[in-house]
Amino acid sequence: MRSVAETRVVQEPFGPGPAQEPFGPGPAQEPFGPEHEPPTDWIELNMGPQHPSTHGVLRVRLKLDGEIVRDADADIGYLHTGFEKSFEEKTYTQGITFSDRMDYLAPPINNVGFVMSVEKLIGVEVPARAQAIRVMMMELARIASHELWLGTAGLDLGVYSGFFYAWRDRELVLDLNESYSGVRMMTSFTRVGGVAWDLPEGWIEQLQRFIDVMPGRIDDFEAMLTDNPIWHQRLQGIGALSAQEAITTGVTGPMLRASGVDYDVRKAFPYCGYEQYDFQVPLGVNGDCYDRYRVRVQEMRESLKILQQVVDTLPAGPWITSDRKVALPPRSELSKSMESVIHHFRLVSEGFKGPVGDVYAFVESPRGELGFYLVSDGTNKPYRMKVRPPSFCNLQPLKKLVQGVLLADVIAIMGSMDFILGDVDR
Amino acid sequence: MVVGFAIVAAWELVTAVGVVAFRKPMYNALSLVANMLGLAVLFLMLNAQFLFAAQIIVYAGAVMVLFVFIIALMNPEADISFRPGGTEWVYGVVFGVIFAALLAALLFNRGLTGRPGAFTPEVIAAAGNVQTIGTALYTRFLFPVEVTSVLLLVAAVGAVYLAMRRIR
Amino acid sequence: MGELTLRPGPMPTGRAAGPTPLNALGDNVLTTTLDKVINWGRSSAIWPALFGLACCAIEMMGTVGPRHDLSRFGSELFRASPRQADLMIVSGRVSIKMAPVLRQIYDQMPEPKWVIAMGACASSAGMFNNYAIVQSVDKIVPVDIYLPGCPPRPEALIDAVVKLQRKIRGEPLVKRPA
Amino acid sequence: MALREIFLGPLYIARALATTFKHNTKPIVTIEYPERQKPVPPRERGRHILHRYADGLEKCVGCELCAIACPVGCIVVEAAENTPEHRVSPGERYAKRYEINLLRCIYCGMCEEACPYDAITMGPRYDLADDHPDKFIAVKEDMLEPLSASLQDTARPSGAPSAQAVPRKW
Amino acid sequence: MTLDVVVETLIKAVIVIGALLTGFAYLTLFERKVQARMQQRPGPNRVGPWGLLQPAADGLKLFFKSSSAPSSRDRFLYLLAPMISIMAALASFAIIPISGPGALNLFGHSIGWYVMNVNIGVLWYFAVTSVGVYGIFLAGYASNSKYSMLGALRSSAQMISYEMALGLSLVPVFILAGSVRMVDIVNAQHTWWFVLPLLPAFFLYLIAGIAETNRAPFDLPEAETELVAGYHTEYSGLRFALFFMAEYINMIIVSSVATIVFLGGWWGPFGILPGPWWFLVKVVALLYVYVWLRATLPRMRYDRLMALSWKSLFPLSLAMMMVTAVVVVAAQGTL
Amino acid sequence: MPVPAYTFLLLSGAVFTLGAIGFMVRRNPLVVFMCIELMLNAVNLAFATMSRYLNSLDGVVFAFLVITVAAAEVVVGIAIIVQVYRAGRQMDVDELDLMKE
Amino acid sequence: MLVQRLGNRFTQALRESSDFRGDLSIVVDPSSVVEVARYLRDEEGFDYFLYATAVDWPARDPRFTVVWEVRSLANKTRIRIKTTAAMPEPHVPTMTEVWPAANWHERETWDLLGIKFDGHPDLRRLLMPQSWEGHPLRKDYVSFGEPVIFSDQKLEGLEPDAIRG
Repeated sequence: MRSVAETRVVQEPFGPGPAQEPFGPGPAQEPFGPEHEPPTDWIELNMGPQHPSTHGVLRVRLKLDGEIVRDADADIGYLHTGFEKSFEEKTYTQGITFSDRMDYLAPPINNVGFVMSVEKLIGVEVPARAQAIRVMMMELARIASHELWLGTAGLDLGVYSGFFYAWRDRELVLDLNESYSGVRMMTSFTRVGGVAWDLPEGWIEQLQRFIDVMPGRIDDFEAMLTDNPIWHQRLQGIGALSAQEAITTGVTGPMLRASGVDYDVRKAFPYCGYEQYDFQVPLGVNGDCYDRYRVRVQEMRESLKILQQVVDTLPAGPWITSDRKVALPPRSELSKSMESVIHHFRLVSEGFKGPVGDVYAFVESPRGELGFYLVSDGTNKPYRMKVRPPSFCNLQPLKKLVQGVLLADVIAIMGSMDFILGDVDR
Repeated sequence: MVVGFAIVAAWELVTAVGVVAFRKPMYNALSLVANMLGLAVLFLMLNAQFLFAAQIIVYAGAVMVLFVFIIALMNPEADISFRPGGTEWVYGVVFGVIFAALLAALLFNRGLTGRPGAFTPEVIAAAGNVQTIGTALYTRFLFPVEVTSVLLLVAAVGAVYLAMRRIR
Repeated sequence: MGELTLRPGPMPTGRAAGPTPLNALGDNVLTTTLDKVINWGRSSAIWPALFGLACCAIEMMGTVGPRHDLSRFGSELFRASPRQADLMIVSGRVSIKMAPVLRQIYDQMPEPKWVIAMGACASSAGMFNNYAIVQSVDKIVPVDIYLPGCPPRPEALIDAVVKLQRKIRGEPLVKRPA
Repeated sequence: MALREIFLGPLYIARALATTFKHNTKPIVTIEYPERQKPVPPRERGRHILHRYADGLEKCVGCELCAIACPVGCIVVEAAENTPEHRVSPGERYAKRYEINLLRCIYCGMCEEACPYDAITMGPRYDLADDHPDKFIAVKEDMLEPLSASLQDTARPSGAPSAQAVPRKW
Repeated sequence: MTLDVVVETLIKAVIVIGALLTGFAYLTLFERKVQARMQQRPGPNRVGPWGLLQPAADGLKLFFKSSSAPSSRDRFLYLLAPMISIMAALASFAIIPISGPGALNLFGHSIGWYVMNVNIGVLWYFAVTSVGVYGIFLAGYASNSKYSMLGALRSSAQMISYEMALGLSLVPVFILAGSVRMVDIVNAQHTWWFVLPLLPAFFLYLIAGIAETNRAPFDLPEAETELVAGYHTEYSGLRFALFFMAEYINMIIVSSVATIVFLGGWWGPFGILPGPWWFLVKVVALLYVYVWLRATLPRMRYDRLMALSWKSLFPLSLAMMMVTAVVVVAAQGTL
Repeated sequence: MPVPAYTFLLLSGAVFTLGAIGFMVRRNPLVVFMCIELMLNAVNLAFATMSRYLNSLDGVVFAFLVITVAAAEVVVGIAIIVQVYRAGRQMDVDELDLMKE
Repeated sequence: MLVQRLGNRFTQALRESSDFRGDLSIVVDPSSVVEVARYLRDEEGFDYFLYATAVDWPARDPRFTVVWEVRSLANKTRIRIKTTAAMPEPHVPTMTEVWPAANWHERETWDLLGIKFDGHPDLRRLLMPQSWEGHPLRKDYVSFGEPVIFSDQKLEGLEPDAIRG
């Protein structure tokens, strides 16, 4: 079986050759960047693709002057998965499963973003209960994602226990995911026009317990870190972006808000009924790593507030649209109505078609604005699906942020960016 | 005792040759470290325990680490101009032999003379080696100690100034 | 300098522990007992390489987390340096760009070493049947344990580790119900 | 700032230490997996189960909708006609060959949703690790409910699962 | 030096080395267990009862692990470095008296509770640790890898800097005890432990000692997230185990010295326990602090670490020294 | 059986001679420096020997002062070498003639 | 209206505009796309860059549609700027001088679709290895890995006993 890949891979040499660096693909032949002709006593340090602090397989090549970083070049693509090509080969419904795996820290939000683009293209109304379920899943995902960020960014800076506490709390979210959708992470819970299932019995009570227990857990974190002088030393004033720079470099999400730009998709362009809920958008002042930490912690508390409001106002009713052109008929109808059976067969085997056109739909992921640019040529598959990944945009200013800082600060800065390589590389 | 001395003396000579003859500066430096450790053992044999500690802490632990640091950082190539068969060797060895001969002649002709002092090993052991030397340093040798400390201060300031980077 | 060649099928996996000098002595009682002891030691102290790729890496972290606690098996010491690791958990999809790096890391690990292909992507490319992904990691490194799931639950990873321990000790992997 | 850190810093560090120390008194949250197991929710998406009717006939009619719906393409179904002598399912046809490559499968549940007869559902089992890729090609007999257990209808209607748990089979 | 003294010292050395190696092994387990408990999980518990055989399994595995090393290494130094590390670590324990005050009478010999009672006392400890720097530095240098080299540079600079503070923080104790011999210092604490009058010095010593052993929050040389594994990145198998061993033994030694110098060594209140047990209890308590700090605190940044040493600890210990001297002289009434 | 003072002094002389040879032969400034240290060490040995055999403390104290002075000297010397190396990447004492101009 | 203002100002360059599902998009002539972009940034306040990409229409000529989308944070509006690029060497001007954030997005577009951005400061491959041939997101690029293995093509014909357990 010859694959396309097989013919292409052979160029890059590897192996236990005379290369001095243990973790890079051999000697660096590639040009470093456009402009630099560095002084000779700078050393080039190759961080990654396998390096504990790159949160995956990012490779950063650093020019070091002693311990001071003079230049950096992020080499991404070590997790390039070809999502955009894969989307083109699958129907809209099948595509939902792909959207999970992009930003694997917040799959529900990806699911929602993906189906929102399809819904916008074909113009489907989503029932209120489905919207509320989506909001709950998304906010849970946001909390889980920020928890994991807190754990790993802390671990990068040496907070060992924080990682474990974060995982203890994240498991609660995963339990909720699991009892709702049957899996811990890759929920694939949305369908075009709603969600796949209604909430199971007892789920709301489970969620309520989570909402009750969580503030104390966040307090524990804050007791450990927020005022800790070592934590201050590591984060304050490191990797600062001013508001103007943040906009120019195109960063998004907590990074943008830490710089003081009041932009949150949930507030600016409410979707899924976010306008009904009362919550604040936490803002930073200095745009440094510490502000990013504060913003994320505060966002977790705000998410809990939203969750409480959704629980209190959860509407009854259907959880998926009754439009038989896009949504599967209920199982109970299959045995009764021939029409339903035909719809079922058509939808499963062919899917539905969208009109010709292109739309851009976007949601607020834990990392910022996650957008899906969908081009349709009228068939049952996306003609082109471009994802605007927030991590990609947040990673872009890395070069600018790390110039002139110490090697140890690179870790703090990369940690504070909260990029997910699956999201960056797609 | 004699056996111990013979071993250490041989060690001293071998490592001293190593300091002179290795081509990689790192090995020179490490030979010197080994030499100093051996010397410290000799000090121990001479009942100078404080000197033993000082030798290791200051020389092996600080000064030579500095050397090793610099060598590792600058990573100078092995001495290219230094060849085992060069003419320097002839001059060097000839001078060295003459010098050694002179020293030996001096030593054997004059003999060791001197008036024994009061600090026999028993006296030192009674008061404690460190205590005895401390007392001596801060009473009889106070002036040299002060001068040395000023020297150290000047050296520290000078070294910092010399090695300081121009802030870009 | 080796070259990366993608093999059509899985790499042959020999005896898990690899050749030990003791094997050369033949199977008398003493060496087999010693072998058992060594294999016990090896199976009880599997240190994985700190090496996460994609989604499965998150569940791998979850396995270390307090709910599942991989440390019970003595395997929580994730070593950042491959030279100190025994087990490579290929947790996620391996892109073609990553493949040489992965192989290099594998080569840097000292024998005996084991590989768990965690998740559908690592074991068979899963849903990513496309240009960018190495279609199953067993084309670049020999895999000892395949673990399906997308991503597998932490319990499943623990199960894989337990099965790897059995494999190292030379026991059958699947204990059939009586 | 600096003064605050000098005077209050040790206090805050002490508070951090107290926080970790406090956790010594909290219960251990670990579920020791091979012996104990977290109860699997009814919707658990583990290894697939092919169901039978209460009379022992298979539910699958070999319509291949699951194979079409699968985003990975890891299901292959070959249908054959039922005959009066060899009746496997109540419908016209039955699945002569039903295979799932469990290694490729991403356990997304699309097959379960596509099946009009609830013939295939995702089961509770996830301890599937093994040492050769060929061992993961689950054929029909691997996934089919055993006849003895088929007297009660264990299918959960996908889409609206009941709270009743799927009986554990291992 | 008679023959029986030599034999006695050798036997004691063997015992101490054996105890240290066992201590190292169980210290790793202790660390994993204690840390796990703080994180609400059980920690190693499968290998043997309560995981007690875990260190044995680790050791066995590392012992029979083949080694993998970079091809561009400096072969001789690469081999030498871990040996220097472990020898320095083991040698420093020689001066630690674990009990007293009287000697142990066995087979008609009176045997001291120490390998040797040198009259330079604590200076021996400093001398030996300063040699230990070479192990770490050469490991980084010989590996010929940038991560190792950076780790080694950091580590040796850190150790040298903190040695100053470490040494100076002990000077007040020497002033109070009037001796540098370990046994004398402990005996001087018969009524009051020095930790009471010299609390600041104790904290200075503890901070400097943690930094000296490269442990969290000062574990920059092997800061996993920055430098992969620091100076021992390129070491594997048994040689890596030697570094590991040296680090943990150094922890034990720092704790032992603190016990002796500040916590009254084998003296315990009410005399409920025999001397060695008191010693052990105090050392384990200090080791618990080590683990506790590691579980809690973020890692410091390298330049802050050096600044802490030179700008805070060093002047503070000097000041502490002077204050103690003045107070002692004033109390003696000779001022 | 005590070792006679002569042997110590002979050893000291031999080490000193080796240091002197190295000083003359080697060109790398760092190695030259090390040879100087070697000579200083030899002198220290002589000091300590005489101190021991004359039951006096003067030798030990002087050896101690020599160690201190040597430390100071090395610090300054290495700083100079580093500066020179940075300026011209020159590692040969024969070629170092900065002061001439 | 924005489109009118644009139309008045760039009479030649603006080819068409559409408002599909509330998404405003304009198609601009490649030669003046930077000019339009600069106008949008400076006069209309479109300060926040969203993404750049391209769409491959093999049947059309010119074959590629290159898309940039920007947002005005203050006005809460978005605009999609489209232009075209033709084979055999599709190229369009770069937007990096107008919106620096376009840098990586354009590199990615070059990498995956092979659109050259004239004047881009650092146009290297971003995601694929530097030595990769071809541009995977083009429609004529065959993206196929391996077929799923079933029991008729087992690798070594072992009995699947694991799953029966």
